[in-house]
Amino acid sequence: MSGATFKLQSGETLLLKGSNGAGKTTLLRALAGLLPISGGRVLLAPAVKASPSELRAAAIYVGHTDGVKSAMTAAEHLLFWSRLYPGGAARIDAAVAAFGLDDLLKIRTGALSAGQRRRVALARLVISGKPIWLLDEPGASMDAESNANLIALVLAHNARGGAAVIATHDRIAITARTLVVERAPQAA
Amino acid sequence: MSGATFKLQSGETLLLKGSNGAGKTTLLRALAGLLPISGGRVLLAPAVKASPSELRAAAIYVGHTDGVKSAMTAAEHLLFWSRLYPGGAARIDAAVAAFGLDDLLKIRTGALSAGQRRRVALARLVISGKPIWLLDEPGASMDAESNANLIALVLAHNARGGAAVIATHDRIAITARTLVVERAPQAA
Amino acid sequence: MHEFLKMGGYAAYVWPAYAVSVLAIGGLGFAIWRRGRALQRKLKELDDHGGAK
Amino acid sequence: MNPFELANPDRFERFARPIALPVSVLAAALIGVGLYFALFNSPPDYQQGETVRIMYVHVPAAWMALMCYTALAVSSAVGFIWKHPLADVAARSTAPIGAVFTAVALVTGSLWGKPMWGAWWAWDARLTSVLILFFLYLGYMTVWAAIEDKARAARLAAIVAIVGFVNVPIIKFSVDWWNSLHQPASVLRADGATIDSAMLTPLLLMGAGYMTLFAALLIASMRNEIAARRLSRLDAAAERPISTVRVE
Amino acid sequence: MSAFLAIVRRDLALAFRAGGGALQSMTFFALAALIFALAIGPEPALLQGFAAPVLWAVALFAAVVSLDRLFQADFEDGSLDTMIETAEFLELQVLAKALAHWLTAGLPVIAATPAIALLFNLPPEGYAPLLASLLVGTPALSLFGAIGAAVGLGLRRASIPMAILSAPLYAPTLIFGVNAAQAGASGSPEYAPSLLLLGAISLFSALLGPIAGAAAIRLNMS
Amino acid sequence: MSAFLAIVRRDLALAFRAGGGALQSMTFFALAALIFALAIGPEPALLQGFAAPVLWAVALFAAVVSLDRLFQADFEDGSLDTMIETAEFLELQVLAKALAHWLTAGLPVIAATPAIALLFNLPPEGYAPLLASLLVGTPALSLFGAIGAAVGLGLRRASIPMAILSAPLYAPTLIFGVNAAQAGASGSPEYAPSLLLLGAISLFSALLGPIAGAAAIRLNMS
Ligand code: HEM
Ligand SMILES: Nc1ncnc2c1ncn2[C@@H]1O[C@H](COP(=O)(O)OP(=O)(O)OP(=O)(O)O)[C@@H](O)[C@H]1O
Ligand SMILES: Nc1ncnc2c1ncn2[C@@H]1O[C@H](COP(=O)(O)OP(=O)(O)OP(=O)(O)O)[C@@H](O)[C@H]1O
Ligand SMILES: [Mg+2]
Ligand SMILES: [Mg+2]
Repeated sequence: MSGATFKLQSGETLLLKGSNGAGKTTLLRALAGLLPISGGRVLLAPAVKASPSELRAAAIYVGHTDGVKSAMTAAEHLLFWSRLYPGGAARIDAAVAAFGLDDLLKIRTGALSAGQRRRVALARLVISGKPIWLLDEPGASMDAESNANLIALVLAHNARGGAAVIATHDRIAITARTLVVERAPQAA
Repeated sequence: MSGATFKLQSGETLLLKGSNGAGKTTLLRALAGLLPISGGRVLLAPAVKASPSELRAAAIYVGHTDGVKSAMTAAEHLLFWSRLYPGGAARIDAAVAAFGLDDLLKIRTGALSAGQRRRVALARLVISGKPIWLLDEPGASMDAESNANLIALVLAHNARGGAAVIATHDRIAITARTLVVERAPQAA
Repeated sequence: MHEFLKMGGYAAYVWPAYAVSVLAIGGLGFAIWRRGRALQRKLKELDDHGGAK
Repeated sequence: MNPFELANPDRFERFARPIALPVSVLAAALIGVGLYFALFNSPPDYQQGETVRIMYVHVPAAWMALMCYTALAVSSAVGFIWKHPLADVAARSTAPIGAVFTAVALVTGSLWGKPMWGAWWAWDARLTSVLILFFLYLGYMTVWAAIEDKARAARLAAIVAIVGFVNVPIIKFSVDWWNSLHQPASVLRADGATIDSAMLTPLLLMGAGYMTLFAALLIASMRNEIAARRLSRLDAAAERPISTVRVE
Repeated sequence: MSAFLAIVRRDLALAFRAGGGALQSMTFFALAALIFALAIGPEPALLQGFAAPVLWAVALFAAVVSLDRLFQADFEDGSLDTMIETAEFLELQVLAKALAHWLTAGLPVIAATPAIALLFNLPPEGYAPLLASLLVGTPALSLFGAIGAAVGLGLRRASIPMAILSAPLYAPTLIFGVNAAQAGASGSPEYAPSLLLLGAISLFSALLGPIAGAAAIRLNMS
Repeated sequence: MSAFLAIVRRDLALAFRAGGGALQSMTFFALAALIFALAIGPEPALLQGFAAPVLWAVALFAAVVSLDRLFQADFEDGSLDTMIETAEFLELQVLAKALAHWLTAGLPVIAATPAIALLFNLPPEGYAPLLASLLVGTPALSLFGAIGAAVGLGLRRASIPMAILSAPLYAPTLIFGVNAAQAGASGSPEYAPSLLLLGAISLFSALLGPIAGAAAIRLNMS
């Protein structure tokens, strides 16, 4: 992809729009340092070129495939993540509260409903404590309440100086600059 | 779950609303004959009690897990389904047209974007030629255009006398009776 | 000469060994040569049609 | 001259084109003379009889099997560490050649084994590890074939090649470590060759012949590989981005 | 019927995509034989007696190993729903999946057998019986295995592997298979009867497998 | 470090949930050994000699079989992303996964060995060496296997299973393992050195496995 020149200040949220297959997921994964960036560069803070590993350190990506194991309970997931992300243990309760997971903790995520499962996946954001959140369709199959909930969370994150990039199709109640990703005309 | 007494006429669409974990998916799967119905009964046509197998014969369910194999191309999926559903072969072209899959046919679905993959999964509706469509979050991670597209398709299906039950969180442009599923208060 | 071909009764082992060696290695050489020729032809076409350099 | 200067494919082309033909001719000559000695001008072995003539095609092939893999591992390492494009090309071009030599060593070996040991095959450490070596070559080539993105393929394949290298010393010394049916080294050994010079001459001739032949084949297929890459670079479609981003 | 073929064809395709399919289990098989040969050591005399047992054992492993997930993937990604929804006879579909499994796990093993047998220096008269016994016997492995796999779908927490469920069914197949192969090689009169018995087992499995498997799936899906 | 433990613990949990884990490979192992006992036939004299080779072969087998998917599941459901994102040393995480694998595939086999050995009526003096060789040698299998599994992530259409890549590494482990066990049983002086060699191999694998594995994963994820 090309022309991806934009600036993400701390404390702000960017929305990624674009039709299916436009390249939003691809862009997010690149920002997350999970894909190599061929040409073009990503600057962290005042014009420091960021290597994929630096990006990985600063950003957390929650994508379509949510990294939730059907065989494990929500509680087990939170515990696991809290070990992966330094200092995560201290943030478990915050995560549970943020996504109202209290009465889901003991259920195998395989038995959870789509939206409940999604909430478990998103709890990783809080646990990670990373400054940059990269969200791919966070609201998919979550009900209005949980969605509002999530948005509030993102705003709070911004208030704390955290940044976020959200790829989504449904218009959401965040006033933020929007990036439009378009599929370049292909020589079919 | 209880209290699910409702009537679905041919040619009409029902919307299922309800918070996460309310039981929409469960209800749909029951209607699809994929779950046993403990108490309560489903009547097909003038008051005929429908056995799960009869339900399975009349209805098609497309759920959160879409039954799409990353290793196979879209074309291969359509072909496979057309063999499973009697007479499906004749409807392949219609399905491709309905979801604009022409230029995705040759790509491994694993390489497709979330929305594109969803469209492949939904193509099954057209191929099945079943009268009753049971859709669980059909629009998840599809862009506005594809969504409008889908709705048009459902309306056309109704016009042809087909019925549909759609579980969704985002308000969609179908004027239809809405069924609200609520989670019964649990003795936590 | 006939003696030579008999290989002291081991003809059935010696000659196949030589045959295999010649055929396998020779075959490889031939394959490489053919591929080279094909590639050069394609390149030439592209260059003639002013293909990008 | 500094080998790294060859990094530039055009420079390699300039270096390779003139020597390609002479090397091939030299290889042909050496092998021709070697075959003459092997078949007409060397004595039968006092215990192995005429079958010893298999040695002249088996042993050099076996040597090359090991040599090629060593070359493969080394160029892979160079390509992996210094991101040296030509090294990747060399590695990729070496694999098929090595595979063929290995196959020849296997087949001629078992053709020799039937009369000598009374069995086509024995699960002896050396034989088995050569078989594994052959699989390794195949695995290496599969990696190249299975991955579209050639840059990534090169590095993955390099890992395979480098890891697999442990197999080479095992093969070389297997006969000494495990009491094996197989001949211990009688030529390539620290304390000098221990076989009769009448047999050594053709053996060495064939060895040299195979070696130069390898050089010739390698040069040829490296040139092919470079040409192929130029071709794929020439079709412009690959350059266009999939998507564009615009700020609102 | 076309559904039957479609399922077979799809599973074959998937098997080949997911790293190899036939070639996959063939090399796997060769590797296994190699492992045993290496472990047992070079004496050809010893090896000879082992061709039949080892090949049969490996064939069984190849089956057991790949059977665990026979229905799992379809169950998780929801395509099992579609199959149940469209099946007038779920038994047929189970049969189709078992057949596909045999084609990707059983047949390649048989195809590779002569080569491996050569490496074990099996005496010439041993080949026909060995191949015959494998050809007649291995389908039973895939079919019995299907039962275990189907039952296994349900018990997520199950700490007992499905192999155990099918083990009592595998064991006789294996024993008679090896018997037949060895009897044939030694030209003993037992050969014909034990081969017949093996055939009987396979037929039985072709009946029991689909019925029990389908029943188990229906239970687990509801 | 806590990440390391977390990964081990999680993989153990998953292994036990997903139909069996330790028990899985233990029964698999028992089954396999049984098969051989059956196949080889009743002569105790014969059996004795085979305890070590067969047990080692089966141990290797149990490892190979389960290694193929070591990273696959995490790769598909996206949790490998998380692991890469949080890893300061991906090598450590690979080591963790290999360790977990050994705990679920290697250790149970060792635990089951005495019982099986009994079944092969292994002479008393054979037990200690056999167990020692397995204990020292099997970790290498999991670690070498991790390399193949990591490389395999990339190739969707690979027509040769990645076990091949690890084969040259397995072979010496196996050979020296059997050597050690047999030397020990026969009280030959070779015992100590071959056991040491085995240890050296395991150490080497603990170095090579994580490094090569992590490198391969990084490549495949980008
Ligand atoms: C499939 C069977 C065989 C295989 C895979 C095989 C493999 C090899 C290899 C890899 C070498 C090179 C070792 C080195 O460079 O140190 C070699 C050398 C040799 N092989 Fe074989 N071999 C086989 C059968 C035989 C048989 C049956 C004989 C003779 C009875 C034989 C005689 C020799 C001799 C004399 C050498 C030269 C040793 C030296 O001077 O270094 N090989 N073989
Ligand atoms: N290997 C491949 N072969 C062909 N096309 C590919 C391949 N990999 C990615 N693509 C294409 O690149 C695009 C990447 O889409 P991406 O997932 O970034 O879209 P998206 O904006 O996230 O869409 P969605 O909103 O549906 O998630 C898709 O159109 C996909 O088809
Ligand atoms: N085995 C189980 N143990 C505990 N709870 C279960 C089990 N199986 C299902 N449930 C609960 O039953 C409910 C079923 O939810 P269902 O999937 O029908 O919700 P939904 O309305 O589809 O929600 P969503 O909109 O998120 O898809 C969930 O709350 C789930 O937690
Ligand atoms: Mg996307
Ligand atoms: Mg739902």
